[in-house]
Amino acid sequence: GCGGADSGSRDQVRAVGSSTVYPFAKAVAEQLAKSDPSIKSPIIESTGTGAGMKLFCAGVGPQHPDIADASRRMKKSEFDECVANGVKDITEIQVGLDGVAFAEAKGGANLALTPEDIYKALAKNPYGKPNTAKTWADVNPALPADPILVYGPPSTSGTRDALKELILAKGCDANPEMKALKDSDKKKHDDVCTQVREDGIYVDAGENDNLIVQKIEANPKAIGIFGFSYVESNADRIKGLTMSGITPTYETISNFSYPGARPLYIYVKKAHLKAIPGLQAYVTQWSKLWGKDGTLAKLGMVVAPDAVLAESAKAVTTMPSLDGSQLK
Amino acid sequence: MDTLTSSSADTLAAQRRARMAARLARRHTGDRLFKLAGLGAVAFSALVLVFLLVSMASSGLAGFQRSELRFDLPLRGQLSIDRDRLGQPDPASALELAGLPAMVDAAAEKGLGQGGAALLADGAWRDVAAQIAAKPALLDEPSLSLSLPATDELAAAQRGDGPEALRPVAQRLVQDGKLVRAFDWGFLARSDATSPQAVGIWGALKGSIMTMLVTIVLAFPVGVLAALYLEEYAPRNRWTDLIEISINNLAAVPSIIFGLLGLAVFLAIFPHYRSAPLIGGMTLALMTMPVIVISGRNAIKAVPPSIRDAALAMGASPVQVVFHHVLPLALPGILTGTIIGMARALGETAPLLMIGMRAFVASPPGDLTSPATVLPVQIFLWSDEIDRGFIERTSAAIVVLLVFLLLMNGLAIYLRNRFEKRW
Amino acid sequence: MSPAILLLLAFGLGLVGWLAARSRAWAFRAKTPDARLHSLPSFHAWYVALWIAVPALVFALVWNAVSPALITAHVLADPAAAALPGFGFEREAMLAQARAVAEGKAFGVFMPEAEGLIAPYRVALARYESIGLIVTILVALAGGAFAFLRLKPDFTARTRVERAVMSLLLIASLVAILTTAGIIISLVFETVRFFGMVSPIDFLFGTHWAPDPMSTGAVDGKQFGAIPLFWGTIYIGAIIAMLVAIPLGLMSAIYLTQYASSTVRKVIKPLLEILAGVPTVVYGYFAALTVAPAVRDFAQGIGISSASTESAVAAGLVMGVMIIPFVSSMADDSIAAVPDALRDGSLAMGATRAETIRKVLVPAALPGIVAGIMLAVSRAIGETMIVVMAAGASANLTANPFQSMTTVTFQIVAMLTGEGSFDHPATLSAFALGMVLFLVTLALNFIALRVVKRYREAYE
Amino acid sequence: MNAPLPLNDAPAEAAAQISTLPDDGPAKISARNVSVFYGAKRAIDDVSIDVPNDYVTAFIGPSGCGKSTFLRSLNRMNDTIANARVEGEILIDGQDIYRSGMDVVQLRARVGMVFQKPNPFPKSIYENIAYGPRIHGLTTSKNELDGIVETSLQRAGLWDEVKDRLTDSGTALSGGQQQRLCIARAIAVDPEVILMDEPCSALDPIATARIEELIDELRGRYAIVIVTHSMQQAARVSQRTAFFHMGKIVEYGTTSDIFTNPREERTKDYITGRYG
Amino acid sequence: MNAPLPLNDAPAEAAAQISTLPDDGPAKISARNVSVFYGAKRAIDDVSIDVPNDYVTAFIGPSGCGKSTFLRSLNRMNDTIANARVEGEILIDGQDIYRSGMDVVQLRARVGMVFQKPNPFPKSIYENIAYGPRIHGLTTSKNELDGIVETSLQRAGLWDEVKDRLTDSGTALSGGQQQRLCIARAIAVDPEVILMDEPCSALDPIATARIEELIDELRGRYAIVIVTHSMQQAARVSQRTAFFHMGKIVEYGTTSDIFTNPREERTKDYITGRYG
Ligand SMILES: Nc1ncnc2c1ncn2[C@@H]1O[C@H](COP(=O)(O)OP(=O)(O)OP(=O)(O)O)[C@@H](O)[C@H]1O
Ligand SMILES: Nc1ncnc2c1ncn2[C@@H]1O[C@H](COP(=O)(O)OP(=O)(O)OP(=O)(O)O)[C@@H](O)[C@H]1O
Ligand SMILES: [Mg+2]
Ligand SMILES: [Mg+2]
Ligand SMILES: O=P([O-])([O-])[O-]
Repeated sequence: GCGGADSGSRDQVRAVGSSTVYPFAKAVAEQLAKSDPSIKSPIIESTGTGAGMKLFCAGVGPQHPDIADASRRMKKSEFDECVANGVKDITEIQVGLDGVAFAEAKGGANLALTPEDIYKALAKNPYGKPNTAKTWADVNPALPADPILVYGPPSTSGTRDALKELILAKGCDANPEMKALKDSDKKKHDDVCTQVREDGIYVDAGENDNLIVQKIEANPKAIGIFGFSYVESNADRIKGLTMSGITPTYETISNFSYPGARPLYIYVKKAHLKAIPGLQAYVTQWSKLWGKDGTLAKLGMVVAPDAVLAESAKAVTTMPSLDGSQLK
Repeated sequence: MDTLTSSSADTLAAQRRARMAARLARRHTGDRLFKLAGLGAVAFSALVLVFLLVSMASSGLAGFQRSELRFDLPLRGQLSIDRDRLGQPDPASALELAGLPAMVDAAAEKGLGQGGAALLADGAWRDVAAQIAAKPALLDEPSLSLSLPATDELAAAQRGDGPEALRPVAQRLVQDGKLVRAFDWGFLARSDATSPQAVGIWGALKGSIMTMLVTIVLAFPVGVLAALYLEEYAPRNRWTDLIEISINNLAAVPSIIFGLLGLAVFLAIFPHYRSAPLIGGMTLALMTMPVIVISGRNAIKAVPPSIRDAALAMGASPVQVVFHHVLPLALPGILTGTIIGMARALGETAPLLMIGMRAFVASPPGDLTSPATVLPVQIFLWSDEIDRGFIERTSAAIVVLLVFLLLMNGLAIYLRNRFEKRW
Repeated sequence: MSPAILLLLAFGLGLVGWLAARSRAWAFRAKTPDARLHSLPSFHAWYVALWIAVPALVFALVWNAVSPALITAHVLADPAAAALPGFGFEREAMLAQARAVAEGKAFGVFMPEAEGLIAPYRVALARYESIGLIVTILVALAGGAFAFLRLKPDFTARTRVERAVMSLLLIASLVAILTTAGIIISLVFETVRFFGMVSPIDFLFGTHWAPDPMSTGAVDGKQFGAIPLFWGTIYIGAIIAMLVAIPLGLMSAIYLTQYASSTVRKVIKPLLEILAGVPTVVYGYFAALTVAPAVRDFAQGIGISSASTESAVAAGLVMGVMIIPFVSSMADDSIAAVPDALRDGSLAMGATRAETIRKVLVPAALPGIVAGIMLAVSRAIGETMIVVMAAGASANLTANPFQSMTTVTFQIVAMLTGEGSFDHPATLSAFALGMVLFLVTLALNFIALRVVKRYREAYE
Repeated sequence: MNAPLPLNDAPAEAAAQISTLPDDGPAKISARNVSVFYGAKRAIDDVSIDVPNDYVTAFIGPSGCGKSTFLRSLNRMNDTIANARVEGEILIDGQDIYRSGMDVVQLRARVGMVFQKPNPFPKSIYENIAYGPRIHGLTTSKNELDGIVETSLQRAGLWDEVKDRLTDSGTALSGGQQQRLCIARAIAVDPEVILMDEPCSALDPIATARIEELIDELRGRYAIVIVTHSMQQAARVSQRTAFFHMGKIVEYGTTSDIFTNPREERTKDYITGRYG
Repeated sequence: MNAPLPLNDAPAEAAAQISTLPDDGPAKISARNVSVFYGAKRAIDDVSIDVPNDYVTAFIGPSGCGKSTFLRSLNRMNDTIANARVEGEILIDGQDIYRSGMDVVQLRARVGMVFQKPNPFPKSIYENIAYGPRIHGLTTSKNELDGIVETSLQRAGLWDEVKDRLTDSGTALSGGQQQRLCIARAIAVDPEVILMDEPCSALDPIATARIEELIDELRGRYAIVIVTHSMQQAARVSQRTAFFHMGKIVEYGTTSDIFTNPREERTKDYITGRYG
């Protein structure tokens, strides 16, 4: 049980948040329970990053989770809410990377794309004009004249956020005018650069990536946008597309040469560290598994660059408090 | 009537009779077609049901199996361990210290060929440890034939997908009879895990049972009492109308809205109990209660008024009439409705997603307040897993859920047939 | 003190009172053999038992709520507590751990600082437990004595006990109103907050749904046009599903009530009910894995290249199958409610059975059938898992059934389990959508019940 | 038959008895050795009777004696009861209505029926009457149909009361009007026989009197069989009476004979109110 | 009253009339200006009658005239109908049963009731009889209860038929036996009055005869009021008869007077079967 339900403590670690981090957090929990039978297996709930932050920031105490998993960085507004609710000391630990990878079925057309192509193909108003592109050739004459059909994550998912920030905005900023716009009119820039077209060419495919895999298998001309781990684990059915000539692999993603990498975080509530049995051990367990040959890499997580790993490893032991002013 | 009109009336009648006869065949055909359409509709529904059940069962049966590797582990004299230690808590650690994992790995290398140890699922030695702990006499056997879970990759390779490199290995092992799909009893005893080879349904099943327990303890008495009140005593006034409208409406309110209620009300009052069967049960109880009230009212209505009249005329008070006569007679009907309501609650997913019952819970819940998940949510979670080994497991979980539902439905049908109005 | 002990205590004392009161009532009878007691001895017994158990339970409940604070205060007064950190979670955790050990619920403490608190806790627990126990017994005795002294041969025990029973029944039925209120309360605050950010006009009449939960800065109300969601909901739940469910359900009902022998009916009806009892998550899985790909292949086979796997048809078809039993059982009831006299009247005119059904029975049962369909629709538009698993997320405003569409329930789940921050209008929109859904089902049910009622009255 | 029959069981010789009156000419309906079973229960036991064309025939008898059952076997309405089974022969105009090729649809158009409780369809008055002609396709034009509706309502004595509100619902009429509507509906398909099962038992005395008059007016045009539990009514409207008891016809004769001069003890007992 | 009343409405003077027979001694039940309403509908209109103790009183009248309604107002069974309302006074042994302090539970123990359709509880025969004594706490021992069960069944003439199967369900008996069981059940709480609402209308002639005998045996021990639609039955079992019509008592008198020498035209018409 929770042990002392009416007040007091809890004897099981509780983590909530991102669905992207969820499989890794599960694996860490499972390993922890195996390696130390005296610790109850942590409870991991995939609520999505936002809902997870909301729960995490609701306060200090056994009724609030100890850890928030996130597929994006905590927002300033979220941090402020945390502070308002007395969650003042939070440790941010980057546990790895996730790549936004473009993939097609094996035997597909081997599209060689650039962020610019993708921006022109998927933006609602590329460079401020309505998007009329129907085939890849419309976007870039070098590409085949196949119809554009992209299955991607819905707007509620972190992967979509990454798509916008890492690919679309990048493609958009290739145009100097847009880059200038960024400084003059941020809002307009965001609209032009990150809005995705809604005329059926970009298909919101729900959260179930298995279904996207099935779909692009069924239609070799279609492209899917996945978290990299999905591409990895379905390597027998789909293959990653090159982006500006770079194939998505562990290496290219972890050194950021493939332009779709995003960091994955866990946020630890420091006030709980001493009070919740197993919390420190769980965080430490992360650090044992996030290495190159670790379990998490096998599950498809992209290992963070060494420098990041070193810093994260340090954070696991020193548990520095997050400075809200760094956040956006 | 004179003769003239009479004879013209006769011809008219004859004409009409002729017209009638001419249409007859067509009308009869229409009749037969209509009946056939009805039969077709019924048959379609039945076929869909059968197809659903059969397809779930057939793929579900595969989910009750897992890929296991078979090889022998030499034992006698190999392990230096104090036998008494095996009877104490955590014998696995003792065996680990004694070097069991390395022994298993070595035996795997020997039995399965080079790289054999890497084919064993993580922690497969624990199965061996459990066997030995359960029966220390095994230590005196010369060797123990093992059947241990393979890694997910090998399991996938055996199915014919997964990493290319492993497929020939899997093929070779299958041919040698060393890699087999074996019935996995553990599936019914373990809880959620990250690897499809290691998952089990017991955690979710226990969560479901606990949740249902809370639901029935709350919903049944309240539902029955409310039904009695509304059917037997409620005065006709605005308040009663309000209650009636609420109940009828609640019976049709989408279940996800109850999830929002649980989120906003129950979790606000009991924040400690997120993901707990207690909260899940309370939420589902609110959902089930109106179903019980409505079926209860129908059952109570079906008790003939003559019985009430008889009791009243004997000088029984209204409360005595109800508790001596009406309730006992209506009870089978009420139970039938309750079971059907409970079956619905058992299959409910959406509201539980809202109150945190979608967590990864690696051990079965200890009590009503510990985090848990339930069968349908487990199905939903597994259906979303990347590893395709979960597809079969999902079907297997569905089979478990369906078996429970069919049992409950069967019980309801039995009750209904057995106690169908006999007065 | 564990609630179980208090419960047992209250019931135990109640039982004693029950027995005592009963024998007293018997004694009244023995003394005056001719005079009838107003109430049976057992009513006297229940009267006293209630007066014992109810106040004792109420006190126990209150005591359970206040005693932890008293105990904690007692422990904090102990010198060992001086070492505790100031206010905060750690301090509470220590107290809780010490308490768990003192109560025997845990074997050891996780935080060493808590060790010293165990002994004071033991003392405090023992003291307050005995206080609670004694007062509970006193309360029970007082209640019992009060009730017992009122017993007389002509005491109206039955009336009083029955009044208590009636209050219990009334309270039970009020739960429904509380639940409805709970639903409204849980939806209304966030909905109001949402409409503070997005105008209801934009929300209810806008045709463009693309909220971005990750966006920052000003809210663009134009992204929150929920019409495509309403359309998707209606198209899947009220059009496609009903195209399947109405003919099949109605014809099934007709066949079962008018043609099938009673044995066939006995077998088929429960079978159909099973169809309604299969969990929606199973249908969702079935739809996503089996039906959706088949539908897509079929559509592509007939040349609709834009066919999506997550098509409205796939979800709608499966939902329709799920709804068949609802339609058929309501239709069944209403056709059965048409007096046999009408059927006989038509048959005696020389109508065939089909003519009788089509021209007399179905028109006469129509209000009931329509009401059943409305209930089925309300169920279909509230259905969640099938659409979550099979309908897709694109808010398309299209009539092409092979396209992906999204529904209100899907968006509720997506927004509440998505990545946006919780006070973002996109997340809050889930509550507004829930409100709309609630109001629509309320309206549908209300109308349906009205129709059914009026129609029942017509035949009764 | 001269000796009074014992109450409990009818001796075999009774089976051979055919209830017929020699003066009545060829029978419109002849039942021969008809037995009707509900499952294993025999509700009608070996009844043979000739129903004349030009008179009103009344079936009387205590409740449950099988009057309705026998009546319903005359237009095969018993077919609609799952466990009902008819044995023996029933001939209308000499043709066995239970023979295999018999088309019940046509039969019922020829043998109309009026029930105990008025059962108009919940449609307009016009549609109630037009229903039969429509399904049988008797008319080819709207005019012709209007004609049928009018004549039928006139014959049923209802035309003047409803001619201005033909589109009102049939269920909005008073009980007596409803029953006349049902008679009009039966007449509309031009039947040869009209069966009536206690047509007045749900009506008030005034409406009853009106229906009794109507029956008298219809006599001669249709062969009419009426079941009634009111002996007074039987005496008033019928010319032939059959007394049923426990599934058998105990006595059959002219109405005046039965009421003034019953041959059987049981008939007499019944008529004088000793039971029932 | 000498002049025949018009059929439609009763004049004001009728209201003042109290139906009573001077020779009957003090009345067991006296109704004074009783009216019963269902919502706005007046089902009983200003009825005053004295029911004697030692005789069987029959209520007759056409269907819907209010016989059952009036009968049910005598033991306040109308209380169970939501919109029923009683005006006027009903005295039993001089005490108004509608006064505020009246305990209906005790009243109904004193005034037993037997219904049209036999309605035994779906419990054993023994339990059916024992129910009343149990809820009223009449006995203190099992023996005493057994005694009550036996006497009640004996008085109802059922003992010999069921003494070997007291544990069988009451619903497994034949209709007539069930009705006698219901009478036995009513007797078991030792009532003063027994009300019977068409107790034989669902029974066959033999069972009817049996019940009629029983009523005759019970006469004198209990005041009995019986509603019946069979005039023959009223003539056979009752000594006093009240003829109801449209919510009023048209005529009240000794049974033989009513049947052989009715004063009112309407009574005569009804008795000779002109309506109803
Ligand atoms: N559908 C049925 N199934 C079984 N038995 C039936 C059915 N209908 C009638 N009976 C039985 O058949 C017998 C004759 O019934 P029938 O209705 O013909 O009597 P009746 O003379 O018309 O009586 P009443 O005057 O009450 O209408 C009765 O014993 C009755 O219970
Ligand atoms: N519960 C009720 N609500 C409204 N009206 C009622 C109710 N019960 C009876 N009535 C009406 O009151 C009048 C008297 O009914 P009651 O049942 O007393 O007649 P009755 O003489 O017993 O007739 P029957 O011989 O058919 O039993 C009738 O017009 C009836 O329609
Ligand atoms: Mg009949
Ligand atoms: Mg009555
Ligand atoms: O749950 P997310 O990984 O999409 O943030």
